[in-house]
Amino acid sequence: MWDYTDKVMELFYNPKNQGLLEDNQEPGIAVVFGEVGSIACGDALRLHLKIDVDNEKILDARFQTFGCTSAIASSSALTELIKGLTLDQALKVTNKDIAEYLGGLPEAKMHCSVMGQEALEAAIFKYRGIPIDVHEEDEGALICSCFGISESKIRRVIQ
Amino acid sequence: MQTCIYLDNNATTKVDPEVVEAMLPYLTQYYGNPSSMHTFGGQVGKAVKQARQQVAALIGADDSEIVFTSCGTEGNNAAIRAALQAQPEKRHIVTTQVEHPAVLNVCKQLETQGYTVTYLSVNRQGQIDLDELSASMTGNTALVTIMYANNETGVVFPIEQIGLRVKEYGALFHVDAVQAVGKVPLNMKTSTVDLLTLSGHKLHAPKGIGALYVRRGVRFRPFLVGGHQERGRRAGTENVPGIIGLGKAAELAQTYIKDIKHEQQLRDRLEKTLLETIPDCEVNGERKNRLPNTTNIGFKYIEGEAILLSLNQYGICASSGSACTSGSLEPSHVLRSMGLPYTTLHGSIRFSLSRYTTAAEIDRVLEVMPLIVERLRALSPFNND
Amino acid sequence: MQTCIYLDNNATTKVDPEVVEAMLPYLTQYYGNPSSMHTFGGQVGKAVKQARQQVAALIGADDSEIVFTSCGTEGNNAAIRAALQAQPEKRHIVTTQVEHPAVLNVCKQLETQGYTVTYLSVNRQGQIDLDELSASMTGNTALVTIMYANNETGVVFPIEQIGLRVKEYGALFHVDAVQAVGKVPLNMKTSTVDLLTLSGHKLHAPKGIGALYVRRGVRFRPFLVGGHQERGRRAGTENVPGIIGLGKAAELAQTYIKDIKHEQQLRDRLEKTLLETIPDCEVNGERKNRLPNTTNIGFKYIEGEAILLSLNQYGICASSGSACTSGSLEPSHVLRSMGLPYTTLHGSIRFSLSRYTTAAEIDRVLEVMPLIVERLRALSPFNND
Ligand SMILES: Cc1ncc(COP(=O)(O)O)c(C=O)c1O
Ligand SMILES: Cc1ncc(COP(=O)(O)O)c(C=O)c1O
Ligand code: FES
Ligand code: FES
Repeated sequence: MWDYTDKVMELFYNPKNQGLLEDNQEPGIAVVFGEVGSIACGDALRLHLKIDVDNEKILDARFQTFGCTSAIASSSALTELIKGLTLDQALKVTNKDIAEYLGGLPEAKMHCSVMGQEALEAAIFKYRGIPIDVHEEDEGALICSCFGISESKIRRVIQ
Repeated sequence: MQTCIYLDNNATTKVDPEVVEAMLPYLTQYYGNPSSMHTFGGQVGKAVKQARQQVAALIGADDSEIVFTSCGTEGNNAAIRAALQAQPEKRHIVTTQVEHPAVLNVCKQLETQGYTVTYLSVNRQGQIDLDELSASMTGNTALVTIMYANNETGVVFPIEQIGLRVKEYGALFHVDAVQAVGKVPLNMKTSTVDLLTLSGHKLHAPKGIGALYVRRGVRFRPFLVGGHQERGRRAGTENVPGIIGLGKAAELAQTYIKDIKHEQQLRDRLEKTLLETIPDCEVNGERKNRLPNTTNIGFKYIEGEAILLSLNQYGICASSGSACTSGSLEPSHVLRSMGLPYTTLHGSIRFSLSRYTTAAEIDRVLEVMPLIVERLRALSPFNND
Repeated sequence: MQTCIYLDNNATTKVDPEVVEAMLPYLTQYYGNPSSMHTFGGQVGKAVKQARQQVAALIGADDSEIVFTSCGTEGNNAAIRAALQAQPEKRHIVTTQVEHPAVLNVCKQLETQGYTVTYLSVNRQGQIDLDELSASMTGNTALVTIMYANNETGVVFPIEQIGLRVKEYGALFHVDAVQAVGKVPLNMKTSTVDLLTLSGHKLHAPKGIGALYVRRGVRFRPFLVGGHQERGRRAGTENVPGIIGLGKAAELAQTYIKDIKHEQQLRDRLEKTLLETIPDCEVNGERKNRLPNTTNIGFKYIEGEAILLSLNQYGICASSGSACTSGSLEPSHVLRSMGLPYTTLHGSIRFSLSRYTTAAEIDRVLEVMPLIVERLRALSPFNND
């Protein structure tokens, strides 16, 4: 059995900011979402952001996650961490910050926090219109089967 | 937490209180070594002999055909190695893609040691194709090793039909019956099986004891080498309390098997009602040829670990995949071999009942399971997609 | 017969009542599988972790270096196989002529699989010659496997001196410490030993559980292949009650070792008085470097089995040779390797004491032993030769 912290369990049982954000076409407000994982695989995290266009502040963040306990807790933690940050500040949030917020994750589950970071990057890049270079699923063994995250990818991100 | 609604009996079972009682004297006053020359050890030897008869009786074997082991894994390792040593000139093995790691990983190791292994596929129902079996066999086939019943889905293979085909080619036939013994009546006297593995903790005996059936006449070399215990077929001081416990559990299982309809009715009700009350879920594996205590259900669009931890919050124990692979993050190799879609694969849960399961416990599961699925689906991006 | 004067503790020991007590909850309510994904199993996993720490503490190891096994024999088989797999290019093994069959018979099997084995001789005192060891080693030596203390004579080998020589040649060093653990303080932190075997039932834990110490950094492949239990180093559902029992026994042994002088005094009195009161007998094996609980005495002109059965009549349990060879009629390979004359060889008896041995029990043995020897000698044609 995984050794989850109380914080992980709390956010798993009572996640904050679950769901999606509707785009109500409010002036000066942008709503985007970023996604990691593939529908073909059947696993994903979708991160929704509400952004104040003037100062690039994240006004709200919501998530939809198909994944394990730590994936759900990580997603929820991420939304808590980034609310109120500017996009530039948010881009500095790493999977380590997510794990720290959760009081730690089992080593084998560290990668569950990685996709939080990736979804954030995807959402912000999408908003800014920057193409995301798709990392090849290369050498490494498939570690997170739900999200198709390979070991080498995790190493890249964790380092 | 001290108690729970325990629906994880294919992982391990509660030791029967009568089994504990039978063992206790051998953990306290009768601590002698059964191989010793004195009466104090000798009397222990007699008890071991009786236990051997009890185990033999459960599977219709002769007591000389029973070798005590430390677990199902040891039984599988020993049987496979012995079968190959008995026919050193043959270098081919047939097994299935859905075996337990205690067979699969031995086969994978053997592939690095000059053996060729055929892994028979299974269909969407988890069944093998007997013609694929026959087509895979040659005069070079030393061993066919196929499980009696699958630990994840409960699907039962047609062992005697398989055995007839195996015998046509003169190969040895090993059956991992860890999940079948105690749930399905077996009779080695009228069987084609040469070697059969069982494990105590799956039938209300303690962990740390198992047995291997070795048909009289089958050449056998020990896997654990050393002293001449178990008539030279398994070295190491005998686990006397474990052996006594397994003997008692085997005796109890004989009566118990006759009542297994009750357990099956509970399982059927659980399964039927879950399918009725929860949308987008389905039973994994054939429902006809199946263990009476097992159901494996795929809940689409949600993930198994999240389901398990939610169940755990309600004090309900179940599992996804087998306990010994639960530390790994790979989805079940059994369900993958059956070709399930990824949506179902990740959200599959095994409920395995025992003689201790009550109707009230099943009611409770039926009450909370819809809530859990609903909550997790609400979190999922695929919901309503 | 329910009780006896039990002087056969090198064969197996009484389970400590505190050990039974510690185990009982894990035979009854805490029956979960430690690898399971629910709290019910997880709590068992925590108890297993504590037991691992207790075993590690007894031998000055880190708990990550402890692998639970089913017995000493499995530990020896696993250690030897792992050491060879780690260095597939080296094909030479060094051991001694006086090892337990769980090492000797593995070595004999390896000789049929392309390995060369040097069996170091022992002198009349049962000691090996360090120079013979060094002379036997080459760059091709994969493994030196030597017991800590001999089960028949109690003779202790100079393990650390041996280890220093082993390291000069870059071989791995395995020590069968089944008879030493719990009787002699060990500290793996300052040791040259790479792999060390222990067995629960020799130190007041139950039969069916043992452990293997694997020094951090030593490459290790599992002997039992299957699931990923024991961090992939030993497959098979963990023998939880056994593990908990071994942990408790290890904890108790730590205190107990400090009191072992008491046991040694009883042993010394037994030995001294027997030598004084019975003519034509002698201690087999060096008396200085020896386990505190063991004495092996040769009574000339009479036969061991006859002595044992006579002792048995008085309710006294002792043995000749090891329990796992006692079914065979060969005289002890250990005593033969020491070059004892045939007259002594056949009439040698091992008395092995434990913390439960009392002064009154020793008195009783001292009372009856002269009568037994006298009676049997009166029957012997060699008497007064
Ligand atoms: C020195 C020695 N090694 C190994 C063993 C084997 O241990 P087990 O009987 O637990 O397999 C024994 C005892 O039988 C022994 O005395
Ligand atoms: C089908 C099957 N084979 C083998 C095993 C291994 O048995 P054990 O855990 O007793 O080694 C198990 C259970 O874990 C099993 O379900
Ligand atoms: S996201 Fe949790 S295991 Fe992959
Ligand atoms: S989300 Fe759990 S394995 Fe990927």
